[in-house]
Amino acid sequence: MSHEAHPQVGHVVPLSTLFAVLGTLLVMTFVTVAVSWFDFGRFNLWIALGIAVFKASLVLLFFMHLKYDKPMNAIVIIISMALVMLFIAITLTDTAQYEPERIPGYAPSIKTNPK
Amino acid sequence: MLSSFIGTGPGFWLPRQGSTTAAGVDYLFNAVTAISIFFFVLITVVLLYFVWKYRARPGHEAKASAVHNQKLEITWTVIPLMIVVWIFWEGFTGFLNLQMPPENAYEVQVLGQKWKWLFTYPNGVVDDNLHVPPDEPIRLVMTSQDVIHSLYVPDFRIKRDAVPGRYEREWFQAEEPGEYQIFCAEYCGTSHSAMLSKVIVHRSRAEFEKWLADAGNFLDKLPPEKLWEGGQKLYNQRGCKQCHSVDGVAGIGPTFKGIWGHKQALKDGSQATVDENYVRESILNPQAKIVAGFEPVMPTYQGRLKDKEITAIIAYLKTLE
Amino acid sequence: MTPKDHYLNHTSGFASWAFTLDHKRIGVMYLVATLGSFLLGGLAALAVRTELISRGPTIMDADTYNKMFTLHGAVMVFLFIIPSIPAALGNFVLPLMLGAKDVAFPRLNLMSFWLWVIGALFCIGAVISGGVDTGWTFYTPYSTTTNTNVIATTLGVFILGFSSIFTGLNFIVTIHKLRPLGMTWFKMPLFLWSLYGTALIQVLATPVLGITLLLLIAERALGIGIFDPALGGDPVLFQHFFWFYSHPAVYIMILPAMGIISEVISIHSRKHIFGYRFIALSSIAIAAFGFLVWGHHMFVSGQSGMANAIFSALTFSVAIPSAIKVFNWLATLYKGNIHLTTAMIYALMFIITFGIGGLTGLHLGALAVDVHLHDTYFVVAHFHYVMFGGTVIALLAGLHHWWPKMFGVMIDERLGRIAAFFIFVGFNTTFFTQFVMGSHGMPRRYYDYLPQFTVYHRISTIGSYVMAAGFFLIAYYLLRSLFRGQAAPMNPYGGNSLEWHTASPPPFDNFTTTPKAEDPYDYDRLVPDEVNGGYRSLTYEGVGTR
Amino acid sequence: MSHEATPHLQHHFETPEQQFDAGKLGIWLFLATEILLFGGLFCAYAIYRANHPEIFLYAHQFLDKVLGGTNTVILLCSSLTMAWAVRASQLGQRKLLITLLSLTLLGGFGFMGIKYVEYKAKWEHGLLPGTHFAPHEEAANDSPPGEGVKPPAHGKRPSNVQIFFGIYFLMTGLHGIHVLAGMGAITWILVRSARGEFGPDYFTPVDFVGLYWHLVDLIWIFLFPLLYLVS
Repeated sequence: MSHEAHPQVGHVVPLSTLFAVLGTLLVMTFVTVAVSWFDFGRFNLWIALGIAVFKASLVLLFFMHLKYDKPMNAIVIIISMALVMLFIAITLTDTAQYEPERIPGYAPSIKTNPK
Repeated sequence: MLSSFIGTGPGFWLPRQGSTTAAGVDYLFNAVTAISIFFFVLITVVLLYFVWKYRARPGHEAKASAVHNQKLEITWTVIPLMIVVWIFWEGFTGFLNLQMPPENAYEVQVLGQKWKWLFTYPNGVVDDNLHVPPDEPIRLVMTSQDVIHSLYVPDFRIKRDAVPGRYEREWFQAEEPGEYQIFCAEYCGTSHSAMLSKVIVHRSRAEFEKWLADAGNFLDKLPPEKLWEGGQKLYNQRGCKQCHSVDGVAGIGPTFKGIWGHKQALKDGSQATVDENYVRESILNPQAKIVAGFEPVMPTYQGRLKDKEITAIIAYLKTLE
Repeated sequence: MTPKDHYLNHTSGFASWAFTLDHKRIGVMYLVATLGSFLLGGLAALAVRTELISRGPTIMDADTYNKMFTLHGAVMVFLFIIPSIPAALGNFVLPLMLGAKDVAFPRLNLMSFWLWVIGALFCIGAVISGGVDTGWTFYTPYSTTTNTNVIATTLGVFILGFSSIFTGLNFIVTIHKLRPLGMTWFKMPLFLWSLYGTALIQVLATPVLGITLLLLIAERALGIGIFDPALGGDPVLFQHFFWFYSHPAVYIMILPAMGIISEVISIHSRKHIFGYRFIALSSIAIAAFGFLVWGHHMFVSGQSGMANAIFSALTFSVAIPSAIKVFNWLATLYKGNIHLTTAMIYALMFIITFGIGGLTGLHLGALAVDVHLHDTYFVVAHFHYVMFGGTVIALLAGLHHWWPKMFGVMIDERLGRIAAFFIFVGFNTTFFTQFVMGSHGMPRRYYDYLPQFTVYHRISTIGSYVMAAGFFLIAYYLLRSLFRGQAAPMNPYGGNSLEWHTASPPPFDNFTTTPKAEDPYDYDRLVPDEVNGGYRSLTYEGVGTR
Repeated sequence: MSHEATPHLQHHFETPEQQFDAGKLGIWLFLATEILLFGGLFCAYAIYRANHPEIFLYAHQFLDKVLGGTNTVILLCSSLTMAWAVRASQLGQRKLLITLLSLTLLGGFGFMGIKYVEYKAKWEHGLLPGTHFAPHEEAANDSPPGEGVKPPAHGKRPSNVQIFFGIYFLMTGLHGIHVLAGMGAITWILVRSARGEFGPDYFTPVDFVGLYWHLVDLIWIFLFPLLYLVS
């Protein structure tokens, strides 16, 4: 039967694409471990996060078919990630502001803290 | 009556104004109340008028009218927007006033605990009421020993949580000598509603200084046979009372009534006689001997009670036959 | 008139209900369950008010009182208000309004209901085995140190959260994928817009509550101290986590209520809704803004001054879409033909009571004023005007509005109006008093109070009894209508959204003829039905409706 | 299209496309809730990391980069086999589908096995969260490490190191639970594919379980550098 008879078949991702993605992911994993041996100061975290975001995007786009999917599904994921970032950004801004008011090392029930 | 209802005078809304910042807060409260009443009356009158005018009755039918009107929508978007921007700005600037104590403020340390406030003055005096001189900015540096409490003085329009593990600040400047109620405003358990103290605003700086000096050495002034009265005061002020009754009813801890010289059954099955050493150890190292039937929840008073003060408490215990 | 075969009698027996995939039956089960919870929470409220009728111990000790207000708050929030309108009325009405046979995932819908039951059992089990005394907010470190049943309760709430997530997920997909041909987004009834906004919050906010409660359970069970200062944690961080969900949750409660009001006001005044797009988009705006304002619960909690300022500014932004809705409802009444049915009375009552709730929100949003009013009875009164004066009143409006559709019977309008009067008077007596006493500094969650507050507490308690009388009257005539009620016509009030174009009660798969989506607020093609009562639609003239 | 021709079509959907799209949107919404669930933990991480970097700098040294990296590779490979499995089911390659699902499942077992080794090492050295934190001497000082535990390269132990282990166990623990759930789901579709239920006409469950499995991978992609590679 023709393609219309298989309404279920969405986009079939070519094997070459899948393997290319895996290859990139493995390389990036190696890179992220490798850069952790060097010190880039305050950029360490952002480099690590940048690589993680790049890897995550590859998984989302190709393994999870978002590239070929209805845009709504991508919007759902983008909104959820944006909300997480909003939550972290605001909470972090606030806690960083009031951190000086907290008593350093305060934890009376923790017996193992250095004196 | 009406004027007090819409908030132009004291009475219907809000308590008396006891601090320098109270009037500013009240001004905004009253302004927002007036705005609210205006819109509420507007909405209600229009609503009731429409309901009466267009009520279903024989011969009356709905008449077509526009189902949207851009200008109208924009009007009733923009006008409320301008009003709330104004309210925000007033609230924000007023809040900055409430937040920032003047440089020269007199500092009192505040400790919240279940279920009392302790105020520590620069000379080490601890009291469960907040004594302050008049017309002088007072800065409170607050923390808590157990759960979150919140120090609230309605007459001063101030409130701030006392959070364990951290120092919070609030300030005020009292205007009139007198007594002002302190509440705990953050729910903290069984006796939350009994966690009451007073702000006592003295008549002058000199009177306050005298009180402070007297409070610093009140035990020294007592003759030995009256030492138990000092112990009773410490019992009331330093947090013993919250858990240990003197009427024979067990609370969170055992009652003090009639225990002096008697044997207590301990949790580990042994016994202990209530004497000087036992009481001293129980105050300084409360977890050492736990009376059967009670939880090991008492905090240590090591460094918080002077030796003489413990002696006074022991003297008080002896009186509780 | 009443069809012989409808969803209520299509099949029978316990299993036919317990394992039903029919959204209407699930809606009815949710209705029974949430109203049962409302009864439980209401009795707890009466106990609290009775305790406060005089100073000192009245009918219970302080610990019991603390457990009682926790019970009231937790049951009302998690078991009643959050699921009440979306899961009960929404489940019943949403597919009907779409002209669909069911929600997108009927099995998930059933699972959502049973998760609710399991969550409720955990919570009620925790109450029976000694109760919990943290308040519904579970603030640390109180909740990590109290020796009451925190773990069982939070586990219950965690499960209830997933029930809520699945309802929301179902509704979003249903609205996206099951709209009939011709029903574009801007031709949907406004109730669906509000349910859509609600569902967005349910899906996007509730998981954060889930992780918050898991962390709290980890603190208690495993001693992991993220929030407990005694373990090095930060209790203010807990409040961020908690309110990131619980503030948007307020809009889970109020948005669907606003949707009901849009429906009821338009239909019962026989007038096209005014400013459709503004009302629809304001629902989405409220849902979106709702995520940005959680810190206004923390103005005196130790949140930084900068965060306070940001949250205060954002808080006021929510006032605008709410105001837009109120003005549009008023404009809808203009030149209408207003039928003061019980449903309509509640809708009008909503505008007044919700109006007070919204306006007093201005006091609380203003930073300097909130410092004084925070955690006083002013706040208690404010959120009761929103939650009760808003959500519960709207639920009553919706219940009376759709009752004929749900059960095929009319209610006793005369008793309905009497009960509405009791509720209006009782509610305002109870809670307006609390504004005044709060402004004088009466803190909330107090077992005892100073003498100057006695008169307010006494008036408030008396008001609560009047309100309770109103509810018992409602329960009486609603239950009676099920057995003796006059049979309802298909379209008793003349609505034009699709649920009114099927039988009352609807058949098992909702429609016998494929409904046509037209403007849901256009009443021109509806004429009184001389034969059957109610209204009939000229659109379906000659089409085989039953 | 009549329902007889499409046995998997439920009565309230008009067409299989509508049903498939609805399901797909549903599963993506579910994944969004999972992201937000983990989002809370990432938030807790971000706050303690930003305000107390010394805790993270010190404590991460007790995590084994080699084991963590191996687990990353395992999960990435299992993601590939899962994506390939979806392709196989779309193309009706039944035997290949069964093989690939089995490989994916094997990846899950490998991941959990290594996780077990890591947890066991933490347990043995008292590197536990909160009140259970009781580091053994070699972990507390600079003396030679036990197996799987690297010696701290620098620094005295700061206060509240137990918070790092709290966050570590919560994040990896919740992730581990998700791996287990994913393995359960894979087993379920493995059984169904062995029965020959999937083909070009109907592969929805394979697709959806695949999406879930990729999400589990996705979260690990962030967990690995954040917990193991602090510098």
